[in-house]
Amino acid sequence: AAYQAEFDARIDAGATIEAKDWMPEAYRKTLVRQISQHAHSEIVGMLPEGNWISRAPSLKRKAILLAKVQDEGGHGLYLYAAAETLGVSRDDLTEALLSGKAKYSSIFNYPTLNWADVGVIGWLVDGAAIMNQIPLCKCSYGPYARAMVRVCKEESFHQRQGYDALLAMMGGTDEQRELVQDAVNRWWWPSLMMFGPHDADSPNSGQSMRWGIKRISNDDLRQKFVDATVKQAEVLGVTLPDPELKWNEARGHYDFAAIDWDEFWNVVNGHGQCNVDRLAARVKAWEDGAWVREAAVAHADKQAAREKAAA
Amino acid sequence: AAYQAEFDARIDAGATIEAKDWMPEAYRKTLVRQISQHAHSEIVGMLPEGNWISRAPSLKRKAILLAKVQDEGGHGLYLYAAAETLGVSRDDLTEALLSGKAKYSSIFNYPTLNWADVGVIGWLVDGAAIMNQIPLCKCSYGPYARAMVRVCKEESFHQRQGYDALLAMMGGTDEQRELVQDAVNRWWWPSLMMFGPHDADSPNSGQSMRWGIKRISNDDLRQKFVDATVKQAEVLGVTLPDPELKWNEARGHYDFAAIDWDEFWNVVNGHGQCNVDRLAARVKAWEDGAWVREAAVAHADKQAAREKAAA
Amino acid sequence: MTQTTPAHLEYVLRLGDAALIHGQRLSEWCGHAPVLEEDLALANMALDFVGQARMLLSHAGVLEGKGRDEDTLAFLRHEGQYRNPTLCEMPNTDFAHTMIKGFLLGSFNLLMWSRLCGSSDEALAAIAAKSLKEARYHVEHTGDWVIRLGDGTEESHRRAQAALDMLWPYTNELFAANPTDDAAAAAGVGPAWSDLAEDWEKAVLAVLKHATLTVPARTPFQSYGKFGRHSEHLGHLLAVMQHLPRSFPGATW
Amino acid sequence: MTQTTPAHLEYVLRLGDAALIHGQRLSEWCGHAPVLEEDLALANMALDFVGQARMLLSHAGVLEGKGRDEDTLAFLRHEGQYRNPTLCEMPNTDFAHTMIKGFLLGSFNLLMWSRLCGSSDEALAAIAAKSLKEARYHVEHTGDWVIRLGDGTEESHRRAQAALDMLWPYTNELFAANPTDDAAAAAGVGPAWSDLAEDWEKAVLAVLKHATLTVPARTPFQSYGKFGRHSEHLGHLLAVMQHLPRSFPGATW
Repeated sequence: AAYQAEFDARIDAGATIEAKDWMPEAYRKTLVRQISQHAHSEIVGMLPEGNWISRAPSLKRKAILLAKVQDEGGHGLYLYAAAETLGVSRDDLTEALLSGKAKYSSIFNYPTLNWADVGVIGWLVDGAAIMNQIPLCKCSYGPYARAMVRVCKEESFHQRQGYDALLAMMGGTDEQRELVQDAVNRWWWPSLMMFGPHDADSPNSGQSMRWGIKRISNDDLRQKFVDATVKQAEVLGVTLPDPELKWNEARGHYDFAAIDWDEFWNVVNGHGQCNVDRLAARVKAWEDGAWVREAAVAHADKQAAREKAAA
Repeated sequence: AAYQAEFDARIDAGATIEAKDWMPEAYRKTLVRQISQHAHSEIVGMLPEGNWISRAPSLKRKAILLAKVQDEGGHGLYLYAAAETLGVSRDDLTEALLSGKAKYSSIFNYPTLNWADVGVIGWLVDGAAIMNQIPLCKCSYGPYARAMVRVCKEESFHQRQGYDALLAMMGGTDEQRELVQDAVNRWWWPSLMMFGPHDADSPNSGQSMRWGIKRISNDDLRQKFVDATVKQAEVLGVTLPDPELKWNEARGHYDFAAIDWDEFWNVVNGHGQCNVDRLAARVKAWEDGAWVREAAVAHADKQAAREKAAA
Repeated sequence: MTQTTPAHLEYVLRLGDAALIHGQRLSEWCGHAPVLEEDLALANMALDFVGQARMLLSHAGVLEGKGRDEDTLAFLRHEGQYRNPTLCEMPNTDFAHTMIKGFLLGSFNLLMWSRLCGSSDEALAAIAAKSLKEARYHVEHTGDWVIRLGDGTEESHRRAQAALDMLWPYTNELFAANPTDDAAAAAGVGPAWSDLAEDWEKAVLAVLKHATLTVPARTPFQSYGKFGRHSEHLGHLLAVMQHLPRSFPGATW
Repeated sequence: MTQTTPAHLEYVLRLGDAALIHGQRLSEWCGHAPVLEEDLALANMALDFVGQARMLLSHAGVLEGKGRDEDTLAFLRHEGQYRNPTLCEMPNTDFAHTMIKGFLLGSFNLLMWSRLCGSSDEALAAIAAKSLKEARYHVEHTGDWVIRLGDGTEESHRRAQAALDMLWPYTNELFAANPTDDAAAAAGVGPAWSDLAEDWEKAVLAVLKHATLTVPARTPFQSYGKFGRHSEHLGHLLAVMQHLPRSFPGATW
């Protein structure tokens, strides 16, 4: 109880909690769930864009895409490390992902169907992710907050690169512009869904706010994203697929149409277009790689035994 | 000995030997080796052309190629059946192929590198095969002779189709003509090697001639092939890659350069460009399909048991 | 012949693309099948579908009236312009996937062609009459294998069930209603695909039961290939299939 | 800079295509590696090779003087115009194949770049200086894995040996002499590749021995990729790699 009081005081004072500090079990569990979900999202998130590496249309774009997907893997790596500070192992987290127990961001259950998808993922999906993640840089748990500082920095870089790829395409041929518009049509609504359910339907948000893990509400972040994106779409010259989208002088924000929450929950519950494929790809990589991981362990053991014998 | 005398008399009289007839063990063995090699060649021969089915440049050509590769499988099927009349099982023959014990035609150890290869295989490789095979239609062993009648009929059809595909390409763009010339350059010499070593270096030919299995010598067939092909090449407008190729008035035949027998024996001995790949592809198909074959047997057994129980 | 409406063209294109893409997938087996007899059977079915695609895409080109022939339509469209149901483009994965898919699609085709024999589009009716016979063989051959695999060994049952679980959700799409179907049905071009759902399910469930396979529950999963929004698999298939025509623009073969 | 001869151009193109095709193969792993750290390492190596390909092909375009840039050369040539050694295009098959191949090629590259630092072609010498550092890491990383796999479990040893048996014959080609090499060596552009054989073999055999792998006997097998005659694998790789540039002629990205 004394611990609890001290913890609450530190949270209220805006201080960070570190791995060695005492923390309530529910706080720890919430963080493990959130950080590992985030890490899984980075790993699964390598797949939709990775789908285009071998078909990138120029060497420059291929290099940029490779570097980006590599960064995502890197984010996964240090997010797993942040989760490990809370006393879980990466193997356990991986096992939870592969068995379908752990979730990852639903956005990655949509397919990448043309090259512009890569740019649009950078612009909209990474853009939405940054909106969600910037507040996490000040999250109450130190290792997570520090990981997020690095993640956010790289994500903004990715977002600019994605937008730049789209600018190049919009300045190209009619067919290229069609690709961009097609991709925007498909990714716009799923991007808005990335901010999660309406505040009223988001049961865990209150406690996370209280703990300083979450700092801004879903709907506020979503509105902020829409407001920022409309102008970028205009510069780009694409139409966002929402006839109800318009500036509301009174609110000082853009109004937008109602989100199809049935679709959102369908995808969350495993019935999106790529849920099965994404998990299958991860499982296959893991199973196909089992003998490699075993070999590494076996060799390290042999080496250790040899060194011991020599000593 | 009486059997042997009767057998010799029938061979000398040009009569056919049937499965139920007595035959010398060496004759049977020679036939099994030759027919099964021929069957294996049809099966392995599906691979080089099959490599282009998914990339055929028009639907018509895709259909023609599919039908052709299917015919090759069909040839394999009835050649295995002809071999089975000699008391061997298809499983044993397959096992001999997959273990590398049995040979197949070396020509299929060359890669198909552009679409024109498909046409050139039809024209030159099937052309050479027909030269080799027409005499076999009158071979002394009945089941083999009858199988070859059907094979030869279909092969001539394939040869015409291959030549027709090349004519279409030669009537097209410069780039298409380059593809044809490139393919001819690569397939010409291997096609000549299909007739086997010079008569002087062909140890088994004599006995096979005596038995009425072989009817024309390697060098005679090769010369016949060259004489026929030179004119076809002229019509097509391609250059055969042999500067020494020219009409010899005195011989009444075309002279041609010396064959690179080192290359021939390298490929025969397993060091051709595709020996490893071809066998690996067959082994993979066989191993990947094991569970399917087992399922078919298991289901048939269950059905039989059910019918017996119901009876 | 009926007058060409956009819906009519779209309807024929959908049939043509279904045959094209399914034929392409089947042809990938050639030379790699579990037994020689199946090499022949798979090539035979692939040939049927390539043949159907040729007739249907030629006909679509005529209906469109813009001078596109079967090859222009088959090889020179972008991914989003193909109208095949997503199920057709699913990868072969293993022999069970191919047979289950072939059976699910074949059963649909059988009903489809049988109805299309009476199409107000006479050219389409003629194609249907020819394709109907082929579809009978496809259903018989793949259906036999579905039963053999389902009611075979433990492994074959497991694989067949996995294939069914994977592919079944994509059959939702076959029967999804849309204006193209309504217009085609109203004009007598062909049935709204949704009309075939009941007969299809009856026919398919009987065989799956015989095969001792468990029919997956229907889920909200929805794919959109026949509306031009495909899975990630189609792009890879097209990269291979289109490579030569794309690399030699203007060439004829 | 030295004067451009056909041999000089061919020599640079060979280096550029080797980096391009090897980089393409490595990039196929992205998202599918055995452990996350290897996803990063493989992407990292792929990036190095794509970067080298960009510099080398740009340079080749300048040497050629016909206005072809890195992308025109990378994406718009036909198969027979690529000059990479066949080894680069061999499929990934499994992790052992990728590591053995990466090690065999990497060891070659290390010697190559170290010699090319003194090239009479200054641009090439500058590329070599940068690439040399990358090659050191590639050899170290793949060499470590060759040892781990060879001297790991029974299965990993078997797979590593199978990969070595499969790939070793393709190393003959690396050292096959031809006039391009002689001319490049005479002009001081770079070493005749055959000159590197001895050092390469010494370096490679040491690691293979440490990995407890059996070095296959040399056979008369000969491949010809660097002369423009490839294996059947390259065409499939190009179908994928070229699809977009071929499908949107004239577009820039």
